Amino acid sequence: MNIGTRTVDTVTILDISGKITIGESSVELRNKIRDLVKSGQKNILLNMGDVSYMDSSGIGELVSAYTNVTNSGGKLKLLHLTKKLHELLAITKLLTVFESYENEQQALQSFRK
Amino acid sequence: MNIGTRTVDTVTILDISGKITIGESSVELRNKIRDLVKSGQKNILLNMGDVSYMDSSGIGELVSAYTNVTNSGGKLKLLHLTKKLHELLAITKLLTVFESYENEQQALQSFRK
Amino acid sequence: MSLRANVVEVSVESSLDYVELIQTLSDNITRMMGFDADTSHWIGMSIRESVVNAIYHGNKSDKSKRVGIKFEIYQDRLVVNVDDEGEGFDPGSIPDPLAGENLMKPSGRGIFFMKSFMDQVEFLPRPAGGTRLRMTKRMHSILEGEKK
Amino acid sequence: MSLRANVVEVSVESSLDYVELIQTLSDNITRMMGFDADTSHWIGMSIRESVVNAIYHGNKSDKSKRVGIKFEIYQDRLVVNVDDEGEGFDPGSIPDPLAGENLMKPSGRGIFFMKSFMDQVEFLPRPAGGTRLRMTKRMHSILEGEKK
Ligand SMILES: Nc1ncnc2c1ncn2[C@@H]1O[C@H](COP(=O)(O)OP(=O)(O)O)[C@@H](O)[C@H]1O
Ligand SMILES: Nc1ncnc2c1ncn2[C@@H]1O[C@H](COP(=O)(O)OP(=O)(O)O)[C@@H](O)[C@H]1O
Repeated sequence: MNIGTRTVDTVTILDISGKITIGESSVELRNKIRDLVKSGQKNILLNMGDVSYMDSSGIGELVSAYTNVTNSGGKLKLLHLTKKLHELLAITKLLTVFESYENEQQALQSFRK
Repeated sequence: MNIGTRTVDTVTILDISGKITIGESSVELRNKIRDLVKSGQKNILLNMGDVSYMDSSGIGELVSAYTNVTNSGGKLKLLHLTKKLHELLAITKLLTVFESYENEQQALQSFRK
Repeated sequence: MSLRANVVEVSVESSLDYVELIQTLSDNITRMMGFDADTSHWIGMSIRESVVNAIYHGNKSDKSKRVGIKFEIYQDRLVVNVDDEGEGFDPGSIPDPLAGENLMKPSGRGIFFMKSFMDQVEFLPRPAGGTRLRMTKRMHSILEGEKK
Repeated sequence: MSLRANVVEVSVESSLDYVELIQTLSDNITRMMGFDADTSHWIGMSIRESVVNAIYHGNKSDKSKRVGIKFEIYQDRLVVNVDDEGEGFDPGSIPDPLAGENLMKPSGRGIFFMKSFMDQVEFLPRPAGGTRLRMTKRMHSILEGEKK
């Protein structure tokens, strides 16, 4: 897995590519989110477009990230769900939990409200 | 395996790509050579640059092709040996049997002599 | 293809090192059998989840214990057995990940995924101890009517 | 890694359909073990040749007969057994493909390739009949001195 970090206005965008699965990649994402929360970042957008594979641990990391950011008063949203991630979130009833966008501009605007 | 056919001057160039291994691909190459020999083609150049995989059957087909073309009074030469094919021909002592070229122009010229 | 199953068996120590290999193997087998790319993906993921469970929950990462994976390849279906040397467990006692109180838990979705993507999932106690997870995926199951 | 080998076993009918799967499996295992890409290629090719021999020469393409492939994965080497249910043969009687009279033969190079690319190749008669081909490839064998 690889995580690129961009900042647009007040939003930190994480461009994630590769696999988010049990083991290293899950831990890496967890640490990244923890660091952002620690440094006071409130608005986090995870770009999932290049995520090639997720397992139940990966889904678990998304849930943890959401909880972590929300509990510290921030917002975590998703961008560019792949068809497979969409399906996993749908069957686990998490699609209603996560705010997600197909368009980066719209996602960024949503944080301004 | 895929075989593209080009003719330059008196030379038929077969651009082979993919695998030449036991089964279909070996048979396909064999039939192609047989048809060219039947139709009176004397000068045949096999472009091996895009051959991704060969096994002992593939090497056997090259030998059969060589014998077939030579016995009918023609010439069969090789172009763009991959590193792996070079190694297989070297250890089987076939490198001295096959005339081979790294450069298409030079290969074509060699048929003119 | 003969009626006797073609069999691919893997026996490895309890380490995540082999999970990728097993999933790639699964992908190769299912594509060779003629499952479409999406179905192959979900089968592979189900197998991945079951192997991870066998390593962590079954064998508790004890490297002296093994995980056995057996692919039985039939003309009309794939049957996969995943065996561990753990203490077994009661599959009936597993919390429902869709229940409100579990929805935001970071774990507990593995077996749910297996059940979602495979046609049949059984947990069988092994005589020697441990669990055998037996999963079946039929081909063209959509054409054959309702999924069980 | 434990001293006990990790084992991947495959048992399939005598059909070329499985040759690609077995070779892909070999590639995945050898890359996971840390062999470089070229070495992995040659190991995979040796295994391919041996499986093709087991199908054609051993089992004579009789689909009721099986080919068994067993990968034993050790820290310092890979051992591969390829079993058929044929009539066995005398490896000493095989013509040398480098001999002048054989150089232009269209076949007879499979075992030669196995011997060229693996560190050890043994043909063992199986008690139940048929042949077990046992091949070993050590890791970093160049560093350990002369190849046997
Ligand atoms: N092979 C196994 N041996 C023992 N317990 C198991 C095994 N597989 C699953 N379990 C139990 O079932 C629970 C649910 O598993 P699962 O749905 O995969 O979610 P998770 O692994 O995220 O907890 C596990 O937490 C564990 O208690
Ligand atoms: N598993 C086997 N059972 C019986 N005979 C075999 C087996 N493997 C190889 N042979 C014999 O050894 C010969 C040489 O095999 P090989 O070097 O692979 O070349 P090829 O398969 O092209 O003939 C075969 O032609 C066959 O007679």
